[in-house]
Amino acid sequence: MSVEFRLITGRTREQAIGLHKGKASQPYLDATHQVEMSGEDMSRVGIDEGARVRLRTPAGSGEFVVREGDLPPGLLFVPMGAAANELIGADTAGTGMPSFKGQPVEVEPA
Amino acid sequence: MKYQGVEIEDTFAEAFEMWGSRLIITAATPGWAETAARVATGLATSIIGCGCEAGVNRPLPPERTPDGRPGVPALFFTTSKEAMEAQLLTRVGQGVMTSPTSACFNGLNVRERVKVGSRLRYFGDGFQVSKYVEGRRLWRIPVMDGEFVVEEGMGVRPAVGGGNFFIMAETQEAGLAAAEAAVAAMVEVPDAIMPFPGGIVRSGSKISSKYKGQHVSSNTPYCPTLRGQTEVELPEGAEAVFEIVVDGLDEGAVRKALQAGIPAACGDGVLRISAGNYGGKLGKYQYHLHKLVRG
Amino acid sequence: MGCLSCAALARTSTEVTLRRRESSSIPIEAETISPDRFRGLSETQIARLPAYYGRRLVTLGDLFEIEGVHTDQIGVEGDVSHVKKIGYGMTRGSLTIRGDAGPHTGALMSGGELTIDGDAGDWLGAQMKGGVINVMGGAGNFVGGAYPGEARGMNRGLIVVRGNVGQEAGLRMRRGLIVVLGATGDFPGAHMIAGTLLALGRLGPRPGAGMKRGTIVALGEAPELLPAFRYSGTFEPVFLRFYIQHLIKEGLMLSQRQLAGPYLRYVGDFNELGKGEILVHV
Amino acid sequence: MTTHEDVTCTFCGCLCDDISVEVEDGDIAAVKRVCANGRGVFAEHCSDARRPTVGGREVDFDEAIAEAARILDQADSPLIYGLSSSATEGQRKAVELADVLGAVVDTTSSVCHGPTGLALQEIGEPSCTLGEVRNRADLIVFWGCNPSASHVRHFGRYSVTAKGTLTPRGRQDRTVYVADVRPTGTSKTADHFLQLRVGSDYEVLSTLRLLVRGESVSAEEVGGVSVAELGELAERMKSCRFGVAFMGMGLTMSAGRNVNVAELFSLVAELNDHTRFSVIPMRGHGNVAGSDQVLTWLSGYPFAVSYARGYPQFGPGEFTAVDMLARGEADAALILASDPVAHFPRAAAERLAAIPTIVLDPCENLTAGVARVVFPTATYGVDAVGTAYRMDNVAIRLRAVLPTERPTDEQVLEAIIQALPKRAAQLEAVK
Amino acid sequence: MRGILGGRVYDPANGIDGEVRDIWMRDGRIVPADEIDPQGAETFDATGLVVMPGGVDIHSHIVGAKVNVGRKLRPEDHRGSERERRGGYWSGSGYTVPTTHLTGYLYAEMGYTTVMEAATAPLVARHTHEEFADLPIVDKGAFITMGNNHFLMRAIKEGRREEARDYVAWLLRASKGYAIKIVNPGGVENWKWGGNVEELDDEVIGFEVTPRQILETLGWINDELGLPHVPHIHGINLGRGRSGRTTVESIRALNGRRAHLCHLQFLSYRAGKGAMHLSDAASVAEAVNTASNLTVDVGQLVFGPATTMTSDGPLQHNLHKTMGGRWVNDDVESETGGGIVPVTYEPTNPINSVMWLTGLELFLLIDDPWRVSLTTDHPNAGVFVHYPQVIKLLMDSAYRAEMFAGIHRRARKGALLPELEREYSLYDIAIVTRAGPARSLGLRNKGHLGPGADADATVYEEKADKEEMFARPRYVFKDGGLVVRDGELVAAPQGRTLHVAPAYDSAIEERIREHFREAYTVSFDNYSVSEEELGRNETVPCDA
Repeated sequence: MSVEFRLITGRTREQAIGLHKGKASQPYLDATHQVEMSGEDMSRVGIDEGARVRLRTPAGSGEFVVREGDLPPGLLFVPMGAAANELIGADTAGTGMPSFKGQPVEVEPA
Repeated sequence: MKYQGVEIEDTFAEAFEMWGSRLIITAATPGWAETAARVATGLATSIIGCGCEAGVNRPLPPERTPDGRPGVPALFFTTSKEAMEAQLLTRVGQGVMTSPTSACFNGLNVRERVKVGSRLRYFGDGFQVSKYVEGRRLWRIPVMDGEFVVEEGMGVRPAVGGGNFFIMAETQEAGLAAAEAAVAAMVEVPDAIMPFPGGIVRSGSKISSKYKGQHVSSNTPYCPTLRGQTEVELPEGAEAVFEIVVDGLDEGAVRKALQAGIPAACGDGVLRISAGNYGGKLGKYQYHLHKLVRG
Repeated sequence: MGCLSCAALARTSTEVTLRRRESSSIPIEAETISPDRFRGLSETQIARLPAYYGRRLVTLGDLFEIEGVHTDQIGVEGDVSHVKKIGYGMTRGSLTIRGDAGPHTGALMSGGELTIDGDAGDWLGAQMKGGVINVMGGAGNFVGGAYPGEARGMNRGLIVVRGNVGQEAGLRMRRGLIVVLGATGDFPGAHMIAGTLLALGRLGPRPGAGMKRGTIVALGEAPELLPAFRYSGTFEPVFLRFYIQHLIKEGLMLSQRQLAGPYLRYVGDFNELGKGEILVHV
Repeated sequence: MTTHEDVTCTFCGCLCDDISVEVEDGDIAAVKRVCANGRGVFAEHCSDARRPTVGGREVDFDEAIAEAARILDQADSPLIYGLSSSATEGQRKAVELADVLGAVVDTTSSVCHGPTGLALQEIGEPSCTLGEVRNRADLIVFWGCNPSASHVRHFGRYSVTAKGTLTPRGRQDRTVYVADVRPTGTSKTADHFLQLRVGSDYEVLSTLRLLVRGESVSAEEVGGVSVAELGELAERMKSCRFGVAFMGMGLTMSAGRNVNVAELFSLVAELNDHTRFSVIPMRGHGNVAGSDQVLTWLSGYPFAVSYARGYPQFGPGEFTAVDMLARGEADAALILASDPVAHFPRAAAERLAAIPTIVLDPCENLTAGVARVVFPTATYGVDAVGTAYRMDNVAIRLRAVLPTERPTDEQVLEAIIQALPKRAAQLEAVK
Repeated sequence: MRGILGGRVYDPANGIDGEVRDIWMRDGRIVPADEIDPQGAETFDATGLVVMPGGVDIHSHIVGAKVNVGRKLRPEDHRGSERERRGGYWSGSGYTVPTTHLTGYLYAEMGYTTVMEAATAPLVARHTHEEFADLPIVDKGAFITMGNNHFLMRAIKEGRREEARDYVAWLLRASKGYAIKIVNPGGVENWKWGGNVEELDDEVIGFEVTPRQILETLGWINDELGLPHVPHIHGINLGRGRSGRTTVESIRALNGRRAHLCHLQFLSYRAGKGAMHLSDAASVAEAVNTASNLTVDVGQLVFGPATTMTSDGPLQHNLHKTMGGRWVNDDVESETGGGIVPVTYEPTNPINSVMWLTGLELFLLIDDPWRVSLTTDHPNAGVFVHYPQVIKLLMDSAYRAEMFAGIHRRARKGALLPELEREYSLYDIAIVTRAGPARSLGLRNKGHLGPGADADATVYEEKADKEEMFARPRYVFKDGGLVVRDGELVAAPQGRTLHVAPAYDSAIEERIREHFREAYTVSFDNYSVSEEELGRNETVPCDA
């Protein structure tokens, strides 16, 4: 069963620090393959910290490790990076900018 | 010549150049369209006293009006474009805008326009809205039942006024019946109107007077009660004369109306059909009665 | 004025037909495809008109098979979805694209008829000053819009799109009429200065953002309106009947009954002049 | 050991130019005053002598140049992308290459503050340098940005806690608002946090504008924020001495994009009827502001420029890299100092793997992984001198603290330009 | 060696008024008669043609932070005003705010070889020089804005004039600038509090100094440092109905000190009815005529699109409020501010019409052409490519009358312009476009064709229509090399950046360093633009 969320992506310090070690490095991969979710949503979806979930959008899907984050219910945060971009469509509404923030996304346990 | 026993005098109706305009007045119902149009064209019998001559044509079905609602064409005739603008401004402003659910569109597809909506818009006190579609600009003016929509400019064109004929009858009753019959036939002609009450005028006038400052006076040669006091031009036995005056958007419209009206007037008790003219000195158009009747 | 419902999609004997020789995703700029430019030219002369294939200056003949005598009617066939600026600035004649069109089609046009059998790209009819554009499919962003930095979008004319349109349809439009039979994207009528956007399908979110004047008509589903709009009343907009009558005459299959009111009227954007309106069909 | 003072860190748009770098035995031994984000610029610098590669094989410089020139010359629709982590010296050459070639040139602005540039074209931009913030600002609003993660020293050097001439007590002399969809490190430092519903920035900004203008607002809540709270912010904005709004990707990347930003710019412009108010976009990459500047003075436009017709044309959504790639419109690419494979939507990233791509970058990155030709280049600000523009468009000279055997971006690009057949001749011939 | 032979030479600095002369050039210099060696020389037949020194623009906004935001702001300005890449020349775009290469090309194609960027905030001087590097052909320099500088105002307040002088010297060196620029002294600082100044004795908030003191002190400093140019002043109340009065007062306040008043047109109005302005050119011109210490440039308005850009922040906010539309503001820490507002000047607008005739009245009422330079304050009052039109207006009174008839009737009413029948001669034009500005700038090698001068020369074909004549020179030489033939580029060498390096007591640096710690966000040691960043450049000597 899947639940619909809004996804935002963005910079985290871990991502920025991992970046310097190379995008193939473990710190970077770890930093960019996680998804933050509110505790409320975690219980709603029925998953625990550290669980793997699959996020799915019309553009694509990918697996992420769940972290509890200080987020309002219904909102997910994934650090910017190649993993997040599997989920982002290429439509830019005529501006050049894809929907990196606010993308509707479905979550299912992996 | 005689037509159906009625003498058709060998004379002509002399008509003048005027400026004509046609508005399409619409409303939520045929009744309200008619009301607005009648009021806007009210008291417009003669240029002399009313500033314009006006009347309505047959109502239009919704699919033939600019806004898909019931509509009535209203025709206006003045001696100048300036006068037309002033008249339309007053008549649309007071007669149409005030009338429930109404809207007012230009009904003449010509280049020359007088400003109506573009001047009435100021009634909107800053809340008026302009809409422009394919060369036509509408003004939307807030009113108490919603919006009054009026087109910015109304087409004007050179037109013909003062087409006429006289019905001379044995009795008032017979004359009036003949005149009514004539009008009934003439209203079917689009682009022409008979501005007088019910299309008929009984107080025909001449352009002279014994009094200073009075420009027109009773058409004494056609007043039956003046026989003996002054010279009259009435056939024997004629006791009542009615005149029908026609204005049209072009020369042909007036002709068609006269052609429809004169034969229809040739009924029982009618002695003679005549027409008014000034010897061809004043008007550009001459409608010879014989030619009209022969077709 | 052409018949919108039965727009001549079939090739007629008097048109110049351009058939794209191949399919390619390299962007092409070909504003030379316009009745104004073809006027008085022979097939060979038309074939010599310039176009850009990516960064290469080429000729229309390199890109298209050209057939037909010179005339005010042009037909374009084959895959031209990456061909930009067809009918750009055209002032006359008719141009029919039998397929999908690229961006900027009919931008700055001031007269004539442009028909697109398929979908159109972004900037369809941008800053157009007159004429009619008729799209059988959908269209991209900024239909009838203003290019960056420009004060005014579409300034006259008619655009009809049967399918959906993208974002900011009617951006800064100053005059004219845009009719969308499908859904509109975000910010329909953004920064409208005047003019009318008639949305028969679902109206996109944040309609009329920044509008000064002008009218957005939502005949389908309408979104929650922005806080900068206020409800002003319910009425029967007679002027709209005038528009519909005009569109019926243009051949669009509409009826007065289908669009009869009443409509809820909202006014805004009160961060701008506040003289715009959104009419929502009840 | 040598200590270099006043070294500039190029990680983000703060361009902190007070870094102290100790170099010992040809390597960086210590970096002081740098933040966690920027430390890697020095600590993880890549300046080993590496040769370029073609198809993964190490080759001579000239061979790589020849291959790059061949790729670009054969392309019908080449794309030059990135620029923002280079210095203006490299950026200028990249634009020159685009001009010579007839290429499309786009920068990482298009996926960061491109929409901000579009808003500027629509509204203008009331702005100031960061020193004005430091010295004067008594009200600071962070909208859709999280400098505590992205611009770590911003607070201390320029904004929240910085002490300046009219703000001698630093944090105590300022009121700080944060508007964001989620609590962040930044919101935790704020006096007031407006937590917005995702995607409702436009509504909230529009409401703020209404309130500043004294228009009535009938709603009690907009975008998750109470109108009363917005009213209070509006009053503060009007009555402060010198207000500054910092804005970030929260506005440019969510639905509304440039329109969101334009609404903020309008708000800020109108606040100047009451007091003084400025807006500063939080530029990400160290010299992304420089790429806007360079491209603008050379072409007239800040990003999304096509030289395909021999002169510059501006086309956001048209000549922007994501769109060009996702639609398959680019048939070769030169990527300068950025990593689109890591940062672009998949559809666009995949195209880069499918076409011949040339990469200039000091470090290995995902794009280099799919590229045909890779030039390991010197790092401006570490082993090459250059110029970069801070987020407030102040140009800062970048020092070199290490020697390098690597070529700079400028040198590689110049070599490619020299290796290209002259395009002008072709243009003339067809005319 | 190259020779321009048989042309009618207009070289006012050397008193040559249309006499037929040969001009010889070698190694970028005009060759003295005794060194001429026609053997193997390349010669250009200028018989029947007019020869002048290369044009010198004393005041234009062509590069740097403001100009570039102007470019960024106005994509619509560039669309349709593009130039294709050709040969080795860059493509470019822009009408009121052209790209750097295009700017250099257009100036050269108009016969100009030296252009001064009129306002650079020292903090962003590096940006100006970066753009200079991409601005080909012409020699150029930057004026450095100082009229609202914190360090200076504090020194003035505390009566430390020598310190102020040393600071100015340091600042000019640090920014690689050419001259002191003063913009709305004190008013820009007050704008940072939402205000402005309106009188010369208004106080600058937080500094207890007045515009008058700032003008006086910088005037004194300029003389002390012996800078080649004089303080380049954009006074207070620009664009306002009382600007004429305050301009006359400012001239008095200068008290005989040398100065240059720029784009005087914008500062020569008196109030009319309501919001209407009228020309106050007569009283301003009279004040200029009697003050031999002054030079001015006009800032002539040209009808059409323009982009106003100035360090005068409050002025631009005011203009934005009047015009609506886009507005850029840019406050620069501790130094200055700035703003940009796009405009279009229309003859149907009464105030624009007054602006147009005010400029022409100044041109015609100021007696000594040596003290008037032709400018449009590009792109504020008009785009520099219209200089030929301005020349025609000055040379052809019939053309002037014809244009006057087309301006707004409210501007025509009571205007002085129709009474002014003066027509500039070619000699006068050579003064106001070359010799005069070069002299005012203190550029001894520019603006003339005497031996040792820079070999910058322009050759025109004389035509009845002076606009046509000056729009398309037959030849333009830069540093002795041909750069334009028949109005078309044939070469685009890099020109020089002209800057000054006045001496100062290095003890000042410690105080400035301290000021940086207090108020700046850039390290003191990263602030100065180094000579290596400039590329081709020349230090113009100071007298002191």
